[in-house]
Amino acid sequence: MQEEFNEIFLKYHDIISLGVYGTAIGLILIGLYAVLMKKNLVKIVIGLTIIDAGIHLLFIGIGYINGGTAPIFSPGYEDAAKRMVDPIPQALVLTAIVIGFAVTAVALSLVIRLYKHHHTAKIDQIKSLKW
Amino acid sequence: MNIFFLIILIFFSGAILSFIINRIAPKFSGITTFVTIAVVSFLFFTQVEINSITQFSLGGIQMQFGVNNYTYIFAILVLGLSLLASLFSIKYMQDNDRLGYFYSNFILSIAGMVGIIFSRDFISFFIFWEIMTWSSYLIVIYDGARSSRSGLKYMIFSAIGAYAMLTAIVSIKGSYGTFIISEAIENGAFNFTDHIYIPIMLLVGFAVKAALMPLHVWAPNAYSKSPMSFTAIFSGAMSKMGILGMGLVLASVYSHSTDENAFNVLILRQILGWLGGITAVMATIYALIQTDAKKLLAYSSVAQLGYIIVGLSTGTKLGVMAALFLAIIHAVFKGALFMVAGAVERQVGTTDMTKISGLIRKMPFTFFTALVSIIALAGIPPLGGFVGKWMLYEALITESNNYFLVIVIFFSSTAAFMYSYRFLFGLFLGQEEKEIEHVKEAPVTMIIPMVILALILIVTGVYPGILFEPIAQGMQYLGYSDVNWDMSVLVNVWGEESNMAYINLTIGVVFVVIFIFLTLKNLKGTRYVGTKDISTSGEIPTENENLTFQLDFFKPFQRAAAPLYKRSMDKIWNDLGNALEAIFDFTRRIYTGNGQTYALFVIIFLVILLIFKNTLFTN
Amino acid sequence: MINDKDSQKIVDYIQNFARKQSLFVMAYGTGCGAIEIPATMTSRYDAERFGIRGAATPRQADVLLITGYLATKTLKRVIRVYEQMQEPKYVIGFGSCTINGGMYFDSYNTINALEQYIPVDVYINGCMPRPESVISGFVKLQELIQQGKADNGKKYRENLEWYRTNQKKIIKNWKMPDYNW
Amino acid sequence: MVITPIHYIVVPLIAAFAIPLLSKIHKELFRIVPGIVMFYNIIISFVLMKEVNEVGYISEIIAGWEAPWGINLMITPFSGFLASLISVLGFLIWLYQYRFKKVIDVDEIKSYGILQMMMITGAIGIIITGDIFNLFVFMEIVAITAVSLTSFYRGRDGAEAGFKYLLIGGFASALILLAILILYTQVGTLNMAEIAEKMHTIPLGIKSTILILFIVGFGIEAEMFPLNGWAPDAYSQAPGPTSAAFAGIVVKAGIYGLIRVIYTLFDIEGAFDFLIIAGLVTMIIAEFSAVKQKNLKRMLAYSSIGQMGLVLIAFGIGTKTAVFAALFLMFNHAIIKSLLFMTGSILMYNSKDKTISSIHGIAKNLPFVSIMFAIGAFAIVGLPPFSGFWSKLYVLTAAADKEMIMLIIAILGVSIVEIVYYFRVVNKLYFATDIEHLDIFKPSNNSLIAMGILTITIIVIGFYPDLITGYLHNAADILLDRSSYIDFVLKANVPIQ
Amino acid sequence: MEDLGLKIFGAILTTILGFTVGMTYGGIVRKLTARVQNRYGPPFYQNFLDLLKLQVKKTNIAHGFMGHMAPVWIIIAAVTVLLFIPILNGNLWFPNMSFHGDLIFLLYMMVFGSLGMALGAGQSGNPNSAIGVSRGLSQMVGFEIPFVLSLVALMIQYETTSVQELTQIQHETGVWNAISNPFAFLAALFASLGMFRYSPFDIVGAPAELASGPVSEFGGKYLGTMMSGGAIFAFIKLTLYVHLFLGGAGNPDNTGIIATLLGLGVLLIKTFTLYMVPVFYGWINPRYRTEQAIQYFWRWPTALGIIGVIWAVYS
Repeated sequence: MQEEFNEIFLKYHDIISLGVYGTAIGLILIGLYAVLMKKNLVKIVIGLTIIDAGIHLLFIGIGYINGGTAPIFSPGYEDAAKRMVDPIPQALVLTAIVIGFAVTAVALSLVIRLYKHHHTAKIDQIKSLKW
Repeated sequence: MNIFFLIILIFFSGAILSFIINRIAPKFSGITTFVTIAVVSFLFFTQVEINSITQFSLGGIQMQFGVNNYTYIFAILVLGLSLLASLFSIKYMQDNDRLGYFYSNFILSIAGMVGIIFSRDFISFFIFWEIMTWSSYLIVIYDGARSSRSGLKYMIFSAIGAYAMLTAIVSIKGSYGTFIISEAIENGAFNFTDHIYIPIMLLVGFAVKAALMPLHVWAPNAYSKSPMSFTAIFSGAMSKMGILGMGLVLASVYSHSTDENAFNVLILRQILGWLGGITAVMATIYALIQTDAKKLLAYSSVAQLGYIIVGLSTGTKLGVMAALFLAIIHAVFKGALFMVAGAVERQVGTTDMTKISGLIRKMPFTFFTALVSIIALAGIPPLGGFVGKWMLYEALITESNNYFLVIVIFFSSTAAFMYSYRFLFGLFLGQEEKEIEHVKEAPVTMIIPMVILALILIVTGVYPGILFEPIAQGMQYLGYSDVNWDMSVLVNVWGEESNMAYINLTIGVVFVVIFIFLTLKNLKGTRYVGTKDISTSGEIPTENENLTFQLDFFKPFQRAAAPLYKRSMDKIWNDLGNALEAIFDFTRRIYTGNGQTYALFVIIFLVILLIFKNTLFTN
Repeated sequence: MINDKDSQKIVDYIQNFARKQSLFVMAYGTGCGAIEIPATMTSRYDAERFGIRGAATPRQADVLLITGYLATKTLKRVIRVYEQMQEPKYVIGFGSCTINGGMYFDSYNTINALEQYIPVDVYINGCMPRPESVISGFVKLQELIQQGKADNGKKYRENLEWYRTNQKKIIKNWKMPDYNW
Repeated sequence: MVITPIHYIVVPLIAAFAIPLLSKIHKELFRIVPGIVMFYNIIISFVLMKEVNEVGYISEIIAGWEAPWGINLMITPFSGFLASLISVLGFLIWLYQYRFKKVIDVDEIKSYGILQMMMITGAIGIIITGDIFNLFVFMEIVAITAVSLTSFYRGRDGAEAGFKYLLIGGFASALILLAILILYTQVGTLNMAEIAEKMHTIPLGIKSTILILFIVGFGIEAEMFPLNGWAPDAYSQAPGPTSAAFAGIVVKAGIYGLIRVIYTLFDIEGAFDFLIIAGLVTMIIAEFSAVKQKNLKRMLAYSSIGQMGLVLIAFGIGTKTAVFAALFLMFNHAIIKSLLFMTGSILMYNSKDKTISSIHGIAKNLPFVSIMFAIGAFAIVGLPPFSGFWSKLYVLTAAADKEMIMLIIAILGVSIVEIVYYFRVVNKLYFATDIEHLDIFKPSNNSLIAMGILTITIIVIGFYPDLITGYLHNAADILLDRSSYIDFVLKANVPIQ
Repeated sequence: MEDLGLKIFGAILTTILGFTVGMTYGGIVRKLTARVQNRYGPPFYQNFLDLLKLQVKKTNIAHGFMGHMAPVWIIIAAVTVLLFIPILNGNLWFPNMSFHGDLIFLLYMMVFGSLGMALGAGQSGNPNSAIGVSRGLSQMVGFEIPFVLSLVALMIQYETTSVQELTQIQHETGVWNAISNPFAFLAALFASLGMFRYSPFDIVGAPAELASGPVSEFGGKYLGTMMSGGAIFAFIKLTLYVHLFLGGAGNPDNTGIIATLLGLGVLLIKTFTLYMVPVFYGWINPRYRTEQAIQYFWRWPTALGIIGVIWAVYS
């Protein structure tokens, strides 16, 4: 896995900073940890949100060009076509954020309902459906 | 319209019709069935030309319909028996509910059998095979609580067989490029050299229906739990579909036997023969400890099928002929016997031999049928059963040199006397208990088919040549070229001739002379007494005293043959089933119910794939 | 020809000879007399040389041998056995008890005279009769058979009502099946 | 009005917004309008299917941007087939749930029909889109609506199943998003045709990583083992019509994603073998697990997973016959499993403790439902003359052509297991007992009609499979022709013949 | 068939011969038994007297149709089987209906009579009869195994299934099968113990235990008819054994009166000798239980039979 990321890095090494990727991947891993290890439903939902956030950050990072501008042709930015930030990832992220919001909303509503019925928020105690 | 499609159409519309008619007038459901089968029989025997082929395509698969001399034998068997059974069924099923369910499945199962008979490609063969299977399954579970488990067992074993068959069929398509049976044989699908598993898988498939040894455990229950009018067909005709297939496959395997595969063929022959023999023995010894007449007959069916398979396994002229002859005779007498059991069940309410006895005076015609059929079953001259057994022994001794198998078969057939007698004694002889006082003879529509079958047995016994004719022709189709039997003269490999008509004539003359003489003599001064009038050391039996010896009838034999009873196949299969269930129970525990675990699965799966991606995926 | 009187005689003679020479005995060991039967049958006295042989069931038996006193309960069984036998059938009363009750003449539960209940052909008296007497009784029976005088089954059938009345006096709860001869 | 693929998406969306307004006119419109939309979908589907069968591909450009730059909607015979299947099923499911007491009684806010409609729209969207990110969006629509429908009943189990679905579904969306992200960095486009064209430029390592991410992402929706933990819960807890929709529609969309990715986007060797193995494992474990289930719907869910395994196997074999067989299987699975869920749900509503054993002999009270369930069971285990037999036969034939004898034996062995648990249920249905089933929940007539249509389809196709085999053969051929897809979108919009 | 008349005459002659010899042997055995027990014993013709007496019984009872049929059935079976057995090898006066492959036929036909008896016994409703039948059938399964094994051995050895031919071969080679295949002979001999149902294998009739087993309810004419059938069967079994193992009797080349009588003499001597085997065995043995009897046959006799078959294959 490292090699591929290295290649990505090489391609974009001049325009992005390691920090963005580091943060993004860090976020994803933190989110994964929360989802897989934490027992509390709310924490799991938070973990999912963090994963989403990490991926969104990664998206933004990929689209970003060092010193890039918005892809808008306005006076003073005639060279925008050359050094503009790729707009598509941003558009995608926007969509993804909306979706993520919806998912979180539904998830939290379910958490509430689960808590109401089970009187607990521990995921390993909510196992009435199994096998 | 093509005659074959017409027949199928009639069958299916008959099935639907009988279902609908049951909603309107339940009485006519059975008559509809009878008429349907009668019409089809009429069409089949008048309109179908032997060796004509109809080609068509369904679902992109080439299919062929047609009847040849070999399948014609089975057509006679199936249609004849089902006609009689459906006639029998009208009164037998009269008082039951859900008749529409019963009769539509009844017709469908016969449609399946007839379809099998005229299918000349594997796919339509398989389709009809499965139609036959599930419709018969539905009839087995017709009785609800009592038969549910047997039905499931039947279906599972049928599925094992059917899928083994399907494996072979698609392998033939894959390896030899055709679904047409004759082409497959030509292309060498049954050469037994390259794809040995193809004929073996097919044989396994057929063996299930023919209730061969390790796969027979469904049969006793399924036979005894379904309504008797159907069991007559079930055991009489449907099991013969397995024989049909086995005969076809074995004949092709044997005829392609060369030096290369000689050893394989020899092994196959021995294994099949011994399996048949062991089936016969085990089924027989289990038959004779049964107390339910239906179950006894069911085990007996399995045993008889064992003989037939032994005959087929020899692959010799006489052996195959014996098998086919026995197949027909078995269909007739077992059909008759199950009808007898059905008649008794209907008139008395039970077939438990510990509860009833002494029906001979109440149901004389039924007894007559039972007696004739039992004589045929036991293989006692002069009825047809003997001719078949005689050929079988001759084949084993003279042609296939399988001497010890003879002993096994003979043991089984001697022990068959025991359960034959048990059946007759249990139902018809012995004390006339008070419970059966009200019992009357079965209605005439039940008597007619039974008596017809009994008469067929007598006729075929005296003139087995009637059956040799079609069988010889059928065997020519299978590749036994010089089968040309005269009426009733049998020849074995040692060149010895036996004239069955001669034997039977002698027996007949002796019979008539002595019978007339002694009957006249003995009748004089004879007083007929009731069954309570027996010498019981001067004691007078009270009304409630049970003087009939019914329980543990063959206890001494059971003790003597205890090792044979120790480990039954049922138990082995049960153990296997339990082991499988444990596995099933284990697998479902993978789904722990914890959402987090599932999430973990996803991540682990992802990681594993990423680790092994280079071995998994290449450009 | 067979209706011819002379030839009938010959036929009768032969038949009676066979009957006489082949006596299947249903030994009803009612009383103490039963002990004498084995002695009669075995090597020392060897009744088989007269064609006398035990029969297992009344159906096969020719001779009903009542050995000794007959309790009222047993009478029922004896009657049934007797009625189940095939004609011609003979009865031998064995020992004094069958004749007049013997030492049990005043017992409340034995019958005194067997003749009252089933027809008896030959009595062998004594208490107990020795095997010699038994054999001589059988020889007497054989003589009767040869003369054609011993067919008491017919007598029983004809006088059934009389016998029944006597029997019913002893057997209070009469539950015997009716034999429709 | 010319019917174009965009109607699939626009009409339901408009309807979804319009329904609350329309319902001011009459309350019943809440329930009727989705039906009308669904029916309109059928019309679209059949028109398009007929057209696409002749021309090969139909592409619609949205918002005037040409294909590589804008979003295009692609109808191939494969997707056309699936779209019509989903439309028809969607309509039948609507017909089934219209007046379905168990839904109406709960449905205070009357959102059920709309959610159902949106789920179906999302599924169709997945199938007809030509843009990979668009596909992701539709998938999320499906996921959210599906979760809502799963937890439709306010009980604790519904919520639990919904949460599990959401959790795993969240993973799916994250992984697919990640895959799209990496893909985008490599080829710089989101159009599937263009991605496919440029696929050979990506280094193998990255390519397989992307593929794995896609496989896991779509595999979750396609119920691949071990990603299918959510499925049994969701299936068993969702309302009856939704279960049917899951089996018939949602899963199909997941499979479509997987197949489109593997067959069209990627040109990787070994993916096919992977599909066979994954399918086999999925099938075996699911069918094994199904045997000892007590809840009928849960059993059907496992069975559904098993069937999906078989579909994956068929796609994995990868020959023309196999793909054709896979399509046929999907068709059969959609109609048969929907029928089974429809009938099974009714049976389960009648079971007091939600177990199979408590519906002994219910055939007496529910004759039609029982017989339809039996026919469905017969069909799904592949008994002729029902349609299930043919698909199984074609799969086996495809396997036999490659001489994969062990695979054949495995498939058939598992089929025996299938027979065991299905026939156990059929036995129970026709089990004569004295138990009186009081308070029977009987399906309304429209439900019966919906189920009857499916049953008749099963029988008719069983007797005469040629009705659809021609179209499916064509679809299979074109699905396998990867380059024509690329050429059609990118070069001249010339339909290939 | 120009010799049809001769055949019918021969058939009647055969029947009379079989009946007479069977009955006489029975009588002789009774006499001998008596002598062994130090008794005087009945005359050797006692059996005839018994039979005559039974036949002239004035009343007979039957328990129904099967009870009526049973003795008839036995006689029919006996006569039929007798007709298919070569009494004297190739003799005109005893024209057997023997045909090729009749060994199997005989095996089955011999059971025919038993079945008839069993049915008659069954209808009588006497539990003793049923128990007797049960025992008889069980025992039959026991002794048939060694018996059939020995027959199979013979069939393999000479590649024929015809009794006539087996006799002829022995006649030509001059070597009895008892010598050429002693194991098969021994097996058959052991089987014969069960076949003749003398003690210790008299479990069917079992005097003093089951009344008289299957015949409990038969008397008079019926019993008589059964007795004659049994006598013929005894003769049948003996003759069959003699022809199969002991070289048979009669000279096919010489069918004159004297040769015929001589042949008959030989036959009688051989059969009587053979008959003494089960009788002797019975004198010194008490009765077995049924399962003991069955197991008896399944042990050594069966082993001998198997050795006999192997011997036949490899000799």
